[in-house]
Amino acid sequence: MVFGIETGFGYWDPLIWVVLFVLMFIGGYLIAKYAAQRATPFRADELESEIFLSGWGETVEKDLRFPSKHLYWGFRKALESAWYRSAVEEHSGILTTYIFWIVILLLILMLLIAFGGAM
Amino acid sequence: MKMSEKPYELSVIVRTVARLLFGLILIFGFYVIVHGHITPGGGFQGGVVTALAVIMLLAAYGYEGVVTEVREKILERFESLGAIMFWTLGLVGVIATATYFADVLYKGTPGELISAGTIPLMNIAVGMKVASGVAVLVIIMSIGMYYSRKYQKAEKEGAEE
Amino acid sequence: MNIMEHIAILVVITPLFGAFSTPFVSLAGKKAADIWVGIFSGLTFVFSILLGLKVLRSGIVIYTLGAPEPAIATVDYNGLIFPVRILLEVDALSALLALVISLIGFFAAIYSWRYMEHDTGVEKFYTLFLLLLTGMLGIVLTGDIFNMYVFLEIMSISAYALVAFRKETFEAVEAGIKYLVVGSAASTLILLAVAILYGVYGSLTIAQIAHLIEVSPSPLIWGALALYLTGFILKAGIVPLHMWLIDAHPAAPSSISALLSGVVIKTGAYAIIRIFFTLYGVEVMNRALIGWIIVVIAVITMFVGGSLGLIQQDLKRLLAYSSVAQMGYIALGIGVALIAFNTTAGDAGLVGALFHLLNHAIMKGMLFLIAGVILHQLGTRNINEMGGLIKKMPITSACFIIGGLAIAGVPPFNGFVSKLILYEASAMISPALAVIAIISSALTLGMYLRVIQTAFLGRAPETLKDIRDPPASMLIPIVILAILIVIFGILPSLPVDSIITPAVEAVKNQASYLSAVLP
Amino acid sequence: MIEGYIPYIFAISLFVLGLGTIVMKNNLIKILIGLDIMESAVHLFLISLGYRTGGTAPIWTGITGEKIFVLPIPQALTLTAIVIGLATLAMALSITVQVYRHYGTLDIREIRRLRG
Repeated sequence: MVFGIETGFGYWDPLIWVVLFVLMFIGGYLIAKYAAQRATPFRADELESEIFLSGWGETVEKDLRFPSKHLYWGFRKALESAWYRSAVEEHSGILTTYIFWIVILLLILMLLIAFGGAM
Repeated sequence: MKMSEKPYELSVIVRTVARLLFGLILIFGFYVIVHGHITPGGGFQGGVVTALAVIMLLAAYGYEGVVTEVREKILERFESLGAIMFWTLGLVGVIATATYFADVLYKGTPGELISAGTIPLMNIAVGMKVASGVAVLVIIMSIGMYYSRKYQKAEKEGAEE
Repeated sequence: MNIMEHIAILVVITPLFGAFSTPFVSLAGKKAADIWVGIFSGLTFVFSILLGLKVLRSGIVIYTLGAPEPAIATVDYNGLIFPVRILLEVDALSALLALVISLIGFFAAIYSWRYMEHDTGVEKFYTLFLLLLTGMLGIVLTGDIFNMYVFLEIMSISAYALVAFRKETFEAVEAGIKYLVVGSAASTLILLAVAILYGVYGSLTIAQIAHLIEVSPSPLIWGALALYLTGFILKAGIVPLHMWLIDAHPAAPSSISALLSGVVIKTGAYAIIRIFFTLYGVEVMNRALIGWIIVVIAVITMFVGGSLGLIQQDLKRLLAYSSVAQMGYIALGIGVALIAFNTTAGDAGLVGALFHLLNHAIMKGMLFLIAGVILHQLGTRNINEMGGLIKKMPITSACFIIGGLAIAGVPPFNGFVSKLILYEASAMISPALAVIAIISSALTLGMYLRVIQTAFLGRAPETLKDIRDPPASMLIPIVILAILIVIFGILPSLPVDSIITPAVEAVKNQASYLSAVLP
Repeated sequence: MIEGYIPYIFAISLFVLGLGTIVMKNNLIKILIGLDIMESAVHLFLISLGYRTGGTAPIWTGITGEKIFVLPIPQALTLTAIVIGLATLAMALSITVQVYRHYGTLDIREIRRLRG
């Protein structure tokens, strides 16, 4: 049974990837286990359990969750005004816009292909 | 003049003429369907003419007047039956060891009514489908009118109270 | 009656008969209609497999309707013989598409059994469903441009009706009318292109027109190409004509969404491939120009789909944007194959495009089915209202995570393999293309990670207490598709060598497509 | 020889007219009329492709001797396209009824709850 596949100029073998992934997973798990054994146990109700943020004691709610809408926050913030606002506005829900784009694309393709399509 | 009891109906002249013409239009539609292979026309055109008979009744009597006489459920069955007939006539060609849609039945002399193999049968199937399909279509669309009339009536009564 | 002899037409007429017999069968109750539709979509799937085997074994299959031969001798032109009859011409590409369509169609039919149990008018739903299948199978199997248009309209009209099926909701109605108006505008453009080609060459058979274009290319055909391309770009949901897709795919019932996103838009991609490589042929056209047009559109498509999908709150809308992005990948492969035809890059582009087409059909079909499960069990599509689903419905959640990671191109799933092939093919043309493709893939990963993190991991809200995995008839199609994703990921050479490579050979070998019909 | 081109000129004008209608009008019914005009333009184009001067309808009439028929294939194509156009139009009008029921208007500038 052949697992690999030629990809143009490369070669991809999922089996090696899976084996490596499993090996590294096991390795990482063992290291974590070992470290947990060696480390000094965590003592609650002491100074160390309090969280300091830049020197300030911070009160944090119990179930701290990373809200998923913050994923790719930087990307979205960077493109907020340049791209997202106009793109969302463009999908206006007005039928005329949709048809307008058909006409625009048709004209562009007509100009490009009708005058440059032939070899 | 007092308003009619049935506001969806047209005048008595229109209704009478529609009743009279109903059979004639049906017969003309059937004629166009059956002669589809030797004259201009065929299943689709004849089917539409046949459906026009129902549409005319709809115009004259309104949805409420027609829906008691013409059952759209039965027409829907007829539509499916027409499609199945067409499909089966195609399959006749396969069974006779030719290909799908092959014209394997008795060909006859060109220009006569009983000729051209399966083609007139297919015309009848298509006519059945189109006639019932178009009729159902218009009946179902007129349900919208029926409801809007009902809402208007309800609104008017609500306003009077 | 030898079944293998008539296998090509059986693939098309089996769902057609199922469609029109369902109203009668449903008189015996909904259960009977369910079984009936299951039987007919299953039969279609079996026939597609048989057709594929026949094509792989004995080359292109020609099936003429109503006569033994497609060609007829003319009286006017001194007995010159040329094909005039309606025919089906099935090469490996068509067989591949037919296989994908009937596979997803079969699973969607089984899924619909329980999914549509609360809806009224299920027999009409099933009729339209099977007509949709008929239309798609007809498009990919026919060898005649006007029939392609007819089947396209059968498919489109059923799709309009199915999108607007839940007419009690404003969403379905609004999406339906928008889809209908833009879809029929595109269909009219396609019909105009067919009419122009018929006017120039007096024929409708693809092989005959291709032959005549090779012999005497007329300037009018380039206008027809532009019309064709606009029409099918819309049908394929490629930017800038993607907006109907974003509205329509979420509005349809989920089994139809799976079919629409999984395979209906793929027929547009199929038609584009068929028109470029077979109908026009790469020799007569300015490959560099047209290829770059497609590539530019593809790059824009990938970015738009990926970036706008990132900000969606509605699960099905997010999946629709992801479909747009993935159609961009397929278009990228086609464009690369046009620019670098018959080189390593071009071949890799075609392999990538077709493999991604297959993979995306499986992945997006499964993801939409899962979105339907969530809608069915939870009654919501808003991602923010979900949470902790992996504890409540473990099998469904595992399948979604597999599908989401696969579509984002995470190894070792199948999406990674096809995307890798496309990256390398496009990098051979221009490294910038590969960079944009990888960025877009990262955006896709972002949107799926968001869904996985919010909806499946984390804590369940109080409102979602008694949520369970769906009934078996909804779960089994999902699980089988998930298993296919893993198998195609671990063993990519299995599908590539057995079905993708013959399809690529068929696309490249225009001469054999022509010589199969022409006397 | 401008006479031979008159049907094509008409067809193209109709097509552009229909396209203009669906781009510029805001009423849903008018947009559907525009679509139908576009379709009719293509039908006219197809029919005029098969026309031969002095030709009669391509049916078997039993009259012997030299006769010119117009080309039957474009007529068959047009008929099929008309049937498809009818189906599309019927579907469109049915959905339009539903749109009116939900939105109370046919102005497409107000039928825009799906966006973004």
